[in-house]
Amino acid sequence: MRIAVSDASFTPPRVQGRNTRKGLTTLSMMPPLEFIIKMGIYALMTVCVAGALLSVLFRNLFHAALALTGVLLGIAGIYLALHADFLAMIQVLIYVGAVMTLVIFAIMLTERFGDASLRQFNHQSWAALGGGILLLTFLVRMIQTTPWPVKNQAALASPAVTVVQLGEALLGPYVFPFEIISVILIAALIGAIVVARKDLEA
Amino acid sequence: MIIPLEHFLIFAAVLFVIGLCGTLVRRNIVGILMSIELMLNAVNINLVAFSRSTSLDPVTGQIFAIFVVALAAAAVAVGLAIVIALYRVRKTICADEISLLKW
Amino acid sequence: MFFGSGVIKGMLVTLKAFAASYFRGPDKGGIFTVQYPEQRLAEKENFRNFPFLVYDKTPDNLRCVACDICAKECPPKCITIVREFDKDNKPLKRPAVFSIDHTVCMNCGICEEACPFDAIFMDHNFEIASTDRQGDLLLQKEALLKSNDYFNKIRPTDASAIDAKRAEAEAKKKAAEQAAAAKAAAAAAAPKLAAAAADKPAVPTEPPKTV
Amino acid sequence: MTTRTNSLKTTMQTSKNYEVRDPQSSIETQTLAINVGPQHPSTHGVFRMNVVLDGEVVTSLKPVMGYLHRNHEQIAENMSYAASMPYTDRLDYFNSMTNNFGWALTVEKLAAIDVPERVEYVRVIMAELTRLVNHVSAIGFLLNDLGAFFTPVLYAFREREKILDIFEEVSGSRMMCNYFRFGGLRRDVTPAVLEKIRGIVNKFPAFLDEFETLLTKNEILCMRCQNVGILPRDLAVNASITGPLLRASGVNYDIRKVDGYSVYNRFEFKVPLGPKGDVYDRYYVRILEMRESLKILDQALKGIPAGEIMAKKMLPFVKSPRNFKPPVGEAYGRVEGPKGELGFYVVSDGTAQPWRYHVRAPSFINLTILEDMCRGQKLADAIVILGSIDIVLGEVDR
Amino acid sequence: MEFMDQIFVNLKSTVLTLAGGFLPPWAVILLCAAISLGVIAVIGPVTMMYLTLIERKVLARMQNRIGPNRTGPWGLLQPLADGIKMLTKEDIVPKNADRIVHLVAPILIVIPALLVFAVIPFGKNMIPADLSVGVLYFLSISSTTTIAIFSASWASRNKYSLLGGMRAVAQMISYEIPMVLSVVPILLVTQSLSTGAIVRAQGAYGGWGWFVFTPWGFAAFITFFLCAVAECNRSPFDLPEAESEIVAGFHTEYSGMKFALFYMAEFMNAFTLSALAATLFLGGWQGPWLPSWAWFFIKTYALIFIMLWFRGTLPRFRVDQMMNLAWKFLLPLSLINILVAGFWHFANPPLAIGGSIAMLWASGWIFTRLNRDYTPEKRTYLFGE
Repeated sequence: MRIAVSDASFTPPRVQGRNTRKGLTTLSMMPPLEFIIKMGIYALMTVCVAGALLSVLFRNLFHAALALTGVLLGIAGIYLALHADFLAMIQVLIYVGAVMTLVIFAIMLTERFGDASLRQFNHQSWAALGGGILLLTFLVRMIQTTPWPVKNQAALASPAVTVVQLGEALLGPYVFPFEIISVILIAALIGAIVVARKDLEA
Repeated sequence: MIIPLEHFLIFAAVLFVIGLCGTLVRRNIVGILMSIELMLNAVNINLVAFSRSTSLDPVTGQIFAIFVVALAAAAVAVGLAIVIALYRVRKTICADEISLLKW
Repeated sequence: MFFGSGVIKGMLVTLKAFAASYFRGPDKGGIFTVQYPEQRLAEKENFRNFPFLVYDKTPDNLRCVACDICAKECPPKCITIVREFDKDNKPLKRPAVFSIDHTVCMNCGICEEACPFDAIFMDHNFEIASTDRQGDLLLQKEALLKSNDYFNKIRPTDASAIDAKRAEAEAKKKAAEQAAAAKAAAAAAAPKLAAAAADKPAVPTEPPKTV
Repeated sequence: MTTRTNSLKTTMQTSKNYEVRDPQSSIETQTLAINVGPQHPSTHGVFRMNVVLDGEVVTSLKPVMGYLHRNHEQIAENMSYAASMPYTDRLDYFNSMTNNFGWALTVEKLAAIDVPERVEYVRVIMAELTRLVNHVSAIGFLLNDLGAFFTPVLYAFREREKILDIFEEVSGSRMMCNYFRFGGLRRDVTPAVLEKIRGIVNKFPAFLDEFETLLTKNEILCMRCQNVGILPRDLAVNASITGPLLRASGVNYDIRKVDGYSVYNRFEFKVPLGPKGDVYDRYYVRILEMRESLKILDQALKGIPAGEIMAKKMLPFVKSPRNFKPPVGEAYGRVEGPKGELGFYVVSDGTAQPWRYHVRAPSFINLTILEDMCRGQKLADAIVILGSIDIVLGEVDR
Repeated sequence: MEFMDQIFVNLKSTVLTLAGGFLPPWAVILLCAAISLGVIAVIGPVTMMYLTLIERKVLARMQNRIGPNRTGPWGLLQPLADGIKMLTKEDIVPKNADRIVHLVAPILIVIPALLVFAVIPFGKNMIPADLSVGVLYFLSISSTTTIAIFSASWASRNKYSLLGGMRAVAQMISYEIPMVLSVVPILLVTQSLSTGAIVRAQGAYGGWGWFVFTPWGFAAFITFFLCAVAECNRSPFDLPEAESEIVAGFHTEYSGMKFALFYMAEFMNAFTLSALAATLFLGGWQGPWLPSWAWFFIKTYALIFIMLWFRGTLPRFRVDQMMNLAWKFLLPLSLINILVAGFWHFANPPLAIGGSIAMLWASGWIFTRLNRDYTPEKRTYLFGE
């Protein structure tokens, strides 16, 4: 994990650790800082899990939506921890900016008085819980046992994926999926408008 | 990377299971849509974690994650449009009351 | 001409006002605010606030004769007058009680117009806020009394016109008294003359010419 | 959130740009009934509108009035004629001079008092000055409802202050003037005051030009005001609307021209008419009317004769107004107030107190068509239309 | 000049070297971050407090009056007085309001307003955090306020605030897209998302290198500034809190410190958005004689003056007109602008300048003609005799 501390920021060059010319510092030899950052990420993870649980369990749907917004922001933080800066910003912009607003609008349009008092969960809640825990144990066992081909430590500290690389990849090898996505988005747009439009031909 | 890959995968798995339970348990369609969002995000974390730690070309995972985000947005848009239209006609959005294919 | 031109021209007006407020004088578009407690606006002579009673020289010889015209004329009926009676309750030409209820009075100035004895006029003092609604807003006679020269100070033209009128009426009255005194003296002397010159017809003394 | 009641069942074809279709036929959406209540920043005083909104569009609007009712007409029947003159100041507290003018005119018609020349000229000057004050502030408040943060109002008030100083110097009080008497005036106008009035009248056109550059061609104002709250000619005439509202809809009816009361027929001025009758026309007709008033003031200031200020007939009643007993009979005097035709109807039974006293308040009558203009418009427009009618609650509720 | 220019950076490095003496190296890094955070935590609220005073003074001067001058010399202590008043005011929560969300909403609004300061280049080498995705960070964080405003209006269970909330969401979304698109030409030309790089790219040939002097830059600046004014709900677009129509819009039911938070968030948004506009288009801290941070504050406060000037003059848009301006005028203009920026970048000079200006002028003319029914009509007034 490196802090986005480049030479143009407030820190004077002399004091930092080994300062590679690319303006990035590797802090392997500063254990306390690593410890703080590690604790930060674990805290963020627990916050996300707690938010996810809340968003599933809240009776009032509006509170569930706010909890989900918290989870999404947490996940953006996790992306930062994984050096995916661009993706974190995209996540905040699209999910929290647009998708959650849409969800909250839908909640507001469809909520009727006294909805919160109805039964929010159907009868299969226990079965679903059991199946879920079963699945979780299986997944965790699988994660711990398989030997993941993790790269060596030095490569791991390679710099973050810059926007330029992403741009070239999007319009280089992945140009076909990129065009298909735009077609899908247009289709979704038209579909949403046609379905939700108040029919005026009365 | 000071956090080993396994921790990210476990975190994503937990999120995925919570989303799955939410989808199965919720009666309100908008609630179900929100839980599906949660599952998609869990998958995204896995993608980014793998691209960061294992794949030779770190860009592919993030590209895939961007596509997933775009698709999820489109899915929610259409899903909620259907929900609003449904609510206007049947004035209820409880999933188990909308079982008929025709109304 | 193009879409935003009206908006821009309008904004230039406010910008001009913004600049003028720093560089222009008060009457050429600049700031004309009068900082109230420190600076004050010149008081207009005809300004009317709550009425007050006028007395000449000493507070007890009041001009008001308790004729109650102003109380009858006042639209919201906020003046109450009680006439004073001396020992053997003969009515005197002075009010024992004269009170104006400031919460009711709308300082319309009709009492000033209707008063035949120039006793009540509209004041200029407007800083009379009070903390208690019931107590001191019902002003009694003592609080209402103001001297004639205060009246001259705040409303010079009206006051001088009224003083001139009163002085002239005074002079006329004195002249009438002298004439009456002279007539009385002449009447007292007349019987002697009549006795002396019973046979001479009385000369018709023509009445003193009123000027 | 009240669901829509069946009272909207009938299909009402009112103003052409929105027809309220039968709600049951299409998918029913929830309407929002809100109280643009007595305590609201832009209802020009204590006035309430029960608005039923479908989204942002107003479907029905019921005005609720009477919060400022002070029983003015009953009080006037228990007081002498002259004593109710200060109460007419409180009718439309923005233009007390025109209210006094109306009441003085009515009683003069009742008791057949002829008024000296100089008084007629001074009355016209004071009435036209009040028209300037009222129109300038009305436009200022309209801009306030549109959202311009107080700048037009404060420019308007800067000019209004100068005119109110004149009223204070002449009558003794800035807004509650109580200056007119039956057959004359309370006090004469000194030459110094006439000089000051001439100064104001000379400087006013420059202010008006600056005001117009700020507002008339402003695109946002045009967008917000054009084709909003259109008042068709026939509806205006049927609902007996008077004043700038009527002239904005193109009906040529100005009492100063129709009756030619006082000395108005001696002055040469024109009556501006609006082509469409929407909020923009009402705004611009008021500006043109101000320019006409300035012409009248010019001519009046030039032609004002000398002379005494109280009719011979009324001299004995100056000192004792309460024993002025007009002959038995009734009279209806009307004046072209800035807000419309301000009429006073009085029936006298020969005693010192009127037997019946009624005020025709233009704001009250202009308010009756508020719903017709607002239906189909947005909520923001309903507030602007109310502002364009230019009501004062003192006159509406009396 | 170099000394004045880097005065703050040198100040900080001296403090760090002093601390370096007795603190372990990793603590020095934390201290450096802490100093930056402290500076932002001070600049944010202080700019907000004195922006309220500047707004009241400027508006007063436009209306021929003086503005607050009783509290302290020239009214300088007025923000203090306002702050104390806000603190002592009773904090009323409506009975059937949603208590938790009613409390959370103001906090949700202030957090993005403060987070956004991290990316603004206050001067040369004075960027709190020069992220490689700086501009995108700014835009995405400021887009989260939509949810906060809507939850504020939805939680206070009041019809006026519901109307205000709906208007706010409609306005924020429809003005976010033209804002993001109007920034794209800048990113095309500088090939980097970081604000520091953008400002350095505008340093060419003296003061004329600013992007606002290029045709596409000017069009993008107009679009961006209008969207910025709409984004922080200020004057011609202050529909969400339209006093004359819906009392106080989404913060009708807020009083005391919560209302102060809304008020602070609005002004900090105004400051940060004008700072970003100055950074992107007016060459951030680039400037001939004065120190770099002085240039930054001059440009930012010039843009803030324009926002106040809007507030002093213009009436308010109606909901549909506001949406129409965004979707049918600003959005197509910013799309065309990206095309023109590309053309400008690759065509050789004479053709580039003439071509892009012609393209922009034509598109502007076409869009105004397409929106004909929103342009003012000519009216003739006749005079009856």
